[in-house]
Amino acid sequence: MSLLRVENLTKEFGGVRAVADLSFAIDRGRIHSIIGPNGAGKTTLFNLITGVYTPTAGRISLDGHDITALPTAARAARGIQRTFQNLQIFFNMTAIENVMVGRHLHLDTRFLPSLLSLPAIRRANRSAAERATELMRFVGLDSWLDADADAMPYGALKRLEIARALAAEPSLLLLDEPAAGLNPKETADIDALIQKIAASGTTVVLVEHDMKLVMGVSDHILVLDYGQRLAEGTAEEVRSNPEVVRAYLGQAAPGVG
Amino acid sequence: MKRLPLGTGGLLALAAIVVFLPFVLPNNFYFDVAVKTGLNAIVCIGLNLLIGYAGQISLGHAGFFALGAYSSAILTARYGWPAPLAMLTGAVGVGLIAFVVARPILRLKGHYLAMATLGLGIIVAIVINREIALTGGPDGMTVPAFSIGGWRAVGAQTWYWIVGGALLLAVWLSLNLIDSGVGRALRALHGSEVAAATAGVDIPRYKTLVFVVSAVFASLAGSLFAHADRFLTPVEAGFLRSIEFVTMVVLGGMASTFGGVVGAAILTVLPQLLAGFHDYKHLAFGAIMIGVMIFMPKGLVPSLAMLLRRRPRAGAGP
Amino acid sequence: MSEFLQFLFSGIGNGAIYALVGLGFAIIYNASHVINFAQGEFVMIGGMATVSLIAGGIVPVWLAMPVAVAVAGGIGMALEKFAVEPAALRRGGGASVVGLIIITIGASIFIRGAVEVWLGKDFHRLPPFSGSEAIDIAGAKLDPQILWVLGGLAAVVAGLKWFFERTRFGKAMLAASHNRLAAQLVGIDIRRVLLASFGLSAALGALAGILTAPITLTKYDIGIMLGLKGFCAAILGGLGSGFGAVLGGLALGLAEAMAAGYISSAYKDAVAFVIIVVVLILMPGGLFGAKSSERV
Amino acid sequence: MSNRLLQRIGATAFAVAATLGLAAAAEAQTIKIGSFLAVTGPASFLGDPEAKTLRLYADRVNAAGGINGRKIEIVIYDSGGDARQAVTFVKRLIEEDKVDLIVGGSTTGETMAVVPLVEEAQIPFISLGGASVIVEPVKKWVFKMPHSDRMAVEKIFADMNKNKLTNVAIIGGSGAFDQSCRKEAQTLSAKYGVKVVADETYAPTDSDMTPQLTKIKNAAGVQAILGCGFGAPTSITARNYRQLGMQNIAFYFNHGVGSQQFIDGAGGGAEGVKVPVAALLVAAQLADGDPQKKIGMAYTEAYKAAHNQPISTFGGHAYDGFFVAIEAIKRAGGTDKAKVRDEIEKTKGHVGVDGIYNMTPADHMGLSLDSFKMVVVQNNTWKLLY
Repeated sequence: MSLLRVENLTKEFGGVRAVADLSFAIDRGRIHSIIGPNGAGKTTLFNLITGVYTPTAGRISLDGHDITALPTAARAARGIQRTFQNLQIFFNMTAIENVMVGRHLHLDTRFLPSLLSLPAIRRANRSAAERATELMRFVGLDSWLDADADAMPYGALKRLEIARALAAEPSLLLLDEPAAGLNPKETADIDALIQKIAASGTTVVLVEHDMKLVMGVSDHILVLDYGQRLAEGTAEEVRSNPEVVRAYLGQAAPGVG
Repeated sequence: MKRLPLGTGGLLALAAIVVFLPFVLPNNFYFDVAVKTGLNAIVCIGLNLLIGYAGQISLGHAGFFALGAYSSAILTARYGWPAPLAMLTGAVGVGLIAFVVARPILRLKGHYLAMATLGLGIIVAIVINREIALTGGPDGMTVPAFSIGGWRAVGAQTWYWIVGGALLLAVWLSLNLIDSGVGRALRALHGSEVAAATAGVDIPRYKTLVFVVSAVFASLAGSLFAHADRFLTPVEAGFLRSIEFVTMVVLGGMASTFGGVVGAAILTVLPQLLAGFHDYKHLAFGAIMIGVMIFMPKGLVPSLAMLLRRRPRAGAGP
Repeated sequence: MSEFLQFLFSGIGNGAIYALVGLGFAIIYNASHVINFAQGEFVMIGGMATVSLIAGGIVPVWLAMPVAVAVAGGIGMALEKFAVEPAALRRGGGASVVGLIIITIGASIFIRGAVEVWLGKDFHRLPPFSGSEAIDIAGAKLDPQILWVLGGLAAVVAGLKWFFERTRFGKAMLAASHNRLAAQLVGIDIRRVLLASFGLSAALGALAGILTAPITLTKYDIGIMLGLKGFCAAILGGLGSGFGAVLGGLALGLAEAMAAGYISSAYKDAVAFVIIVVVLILMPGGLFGAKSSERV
Repeated sequence: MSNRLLQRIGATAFAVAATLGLAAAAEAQTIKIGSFLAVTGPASFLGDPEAKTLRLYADRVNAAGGINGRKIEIVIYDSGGDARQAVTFVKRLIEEDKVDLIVGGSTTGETMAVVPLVEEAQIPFISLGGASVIVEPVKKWVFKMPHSDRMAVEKIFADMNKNKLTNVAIIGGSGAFDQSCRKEAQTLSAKYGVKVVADETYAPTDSDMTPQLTKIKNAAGVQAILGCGFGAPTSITARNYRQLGMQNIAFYFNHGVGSQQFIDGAGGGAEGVKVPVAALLVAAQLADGDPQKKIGMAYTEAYKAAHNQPISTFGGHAYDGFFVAIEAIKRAGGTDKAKVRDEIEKTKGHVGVDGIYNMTPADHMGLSLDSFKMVVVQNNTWKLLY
């Protein structure tokens, strides 16, 4: 059974269909990519899957359960995590606290014990901090453990978002342009990180403009254009699809971010 | 975590101030000012959770403060309830009201949220002004002494210790909450609602929670205020009182528990200092509000703390 | 019938005042995304300055009104220059809503305090422009000054329409309100736009204060409630919509008058706030506000 | 947050306390009169002239050498008309400034709020508030100067009886002063055979009373209107009354409108309005033999000269309060609080601008109904009727 199934999904903004009658499925345990020209509806799709937007029509199911009507937080509880194209960092907190928020679903958040700082809460706090530290090391942020988030450079913040998402131990991780704005060295690091994450058993879905990265890591690619499915398959199949080539010729050639 | 020992240190320092301040207060008038400072500080600690930490706005918290105060006053004076029960009933009632209005209101953002809370506060003030049979109207009403069993809490010095204890308790609770998963969730929804929701934070639940908590803090402080001063007027519910609370929070420092305390102390003592200036006091008060916001937008405590820490910081945000 | 008409006149008269104050909120909000809580004080300055100029014999009577409007405009610009701008522009677009609210409320307390000290605490009245003999319409009495207020409101609305649609600077202000960054890129000086918006809405407020002083009288502390009601009008109309603010103001005035007439005059003041809270809960964007969706 | 920071805050608190403490260590030789008045806020029309009057006459007495060789020091705090602020300032007057007696409390609300404090501290207190509740029942340390609002309503109802007007409508604000007048009117109506047939309220910030007046106009059989209030709303009410063409209904106001401002603000609307006021307002029109004429005119001139403002009856309350206190201190031969209190209570035949005071242990106000004068607005000025 597929992990994520999207059926006849449609989203309209004032008459404009950003996603139009789209259906596809994401299998467990692989790296998937969603590509397409600007305005193809990729980020809108992520917003629909995570519940930031409510679809105009259609159905989204995770593990066979219909999640179309669930709010974002409830979807997170079912194992969906994401990062953002425009960074959504908690700039009012330290780096490690950002990651600790990612642990939210695994914490004891009962109000009264928290207010009284009961031993159980303090224990949970400590273990959350430990886990957050591990994750920051995992994504390569060892040197930023004590930093305030607003003092960190862009590249580090992109990793911080990934660490925060991983802290929730997701079954499905959506990465929205993880390599955008990064230099080749940083992009290569992200490439390795994505593979490491996938290897640990998390299903990764990538929206990305960097075709070298996409073609290199993806087991499966979905191509969108005007909110509709243009093509689907392995890197090789997509690259040789004449429709995809035509769609991309309209703007820059594939491979340019 | 680094914050915990710092918070504990601050709490101990505050406790020391509470214990040693009486040795330098020359007479009961100063004790009275200290009591008011403490009660305002408790409101500010709660309000700071809402404004400073969770990033919401309330221009109507004087309404909750006054509801707590008048609940205590009316239930004890008109119905003869025991003071602790009246205080508790007030807090529960205010909590319920806050709970009911929180969800629809906290969907609003920015100026719309400001207007809605402002409107609520003013409605409370108008009702208190008009329901003269119950509240005494604009003339105010006298409040019986706070008593448990045979013991009556009267006199500025007695109240100094009661309020001092309550303040330390409030600071301790606030520090606990902030340093828990709940507190981080609140700060997260300030930083980015969508990211917080993605991390699994139930946004409406947490907004409601913090609104209710801050309202109950205000209500309890209001109840104590009513009994400490033994006299209550609708001015306590007014728009300017709400603004005063918010200004205390911002002046002392947003997202800083001790900031709320410092802001409350300054803005409670300041009018007493300005009392001698008569006609010019409004002029001076307005100028101070503007000046602080321009030159110390982050508030006193965070600005000073930053100077002391000298931690390198990049520009705020992208 | 005559009773209803009487309430209607009362409501329109008050509503026109709220509309003028609300319009001031809308202009400033559009240009700067600042809610100027000192807006009500400009209404007060308009009335008090005119009264003082006439009483002091400083300028001839016919000149007192334009001078008072200019004085208010100048104070508005000073407020922007010395209080709002240092806070609003320093942190780019990240100026905190609460901080700006406190600054403009501080300014309103300051202005009120200054007038209290220099012009006194008494209330004053300007002579009506065309006598105070009421006009009889179907048994209801209409204060002729209300016609002046309505005429003023119409003139202001027409003038603003012309200014924002026809003049270069007006168009620049409008552009800046839609997209500040883009406006800056095409060479519009944001500081000048902000300055002008405060000056303009302060002058509008003062005009409202002068037109209404014969009806409502004027005093150093009338600005507080007027400011709050004007804010209600602006929010009711959907922040930033001038047209909405005018409709919102008239709607509030009418609702108040009808409530005072038919329900309870004791709770008249609460009407505006009950309406605003209910509207915000049911229609979070105000009655005429565009729905904005969040972009991630 | 750090300990150092908190220490600094503590140090600042010490410094503030020390500064305030120094101010308190004033000369013990002066006679200290404390006062809390509504100098600003909605009741500033009361507190402002009261404060000016207290200062004016303290300076005059000091210039003339003081009382028994001791200078007078006046300490005035602005309560803004808020009773709770008044409580704070009275604590400050008693605890910090250690005043010898208190003359103040512009409003009834402020006064009633501080009565328990004053009684507990056993300090003489002469209130400038209006309501009869201040001295009924008698409180040992509390006195009051102005006529009671009950007396104003009685005077008005008596006048209505004389003119055979029985059906009265009340219009007044939501403030304390207005509400007290309204309550007295309801209570006294039976005694004078008057029927209250309508009762309308406006907010202190209202700027148009036509809805309320329209309802009164359309209520059946209204013969007279009783206005309860003060300040701008009263002028607006009078103006709207005229615009609605209601002159066939008699219009009375209580004593809250005792100033020229009311007439000017109404823009002709006040013509024919009757008001019971203190003799002070019409001092010049009093008969030459009237003992109040000389003192009233002297005060009027002195106040005008000092502030270039017309007098109001409210400043007159402070004038009377000040001199009742001074005379009592003179008679007591010092500022012993108990002696001063006793002497205030023994005030007999004291001619003030509000009337002639005759206090007794049972009457801590000492004015009679005839010290109120009924006046009518004629040609934009007050005209004495009787």
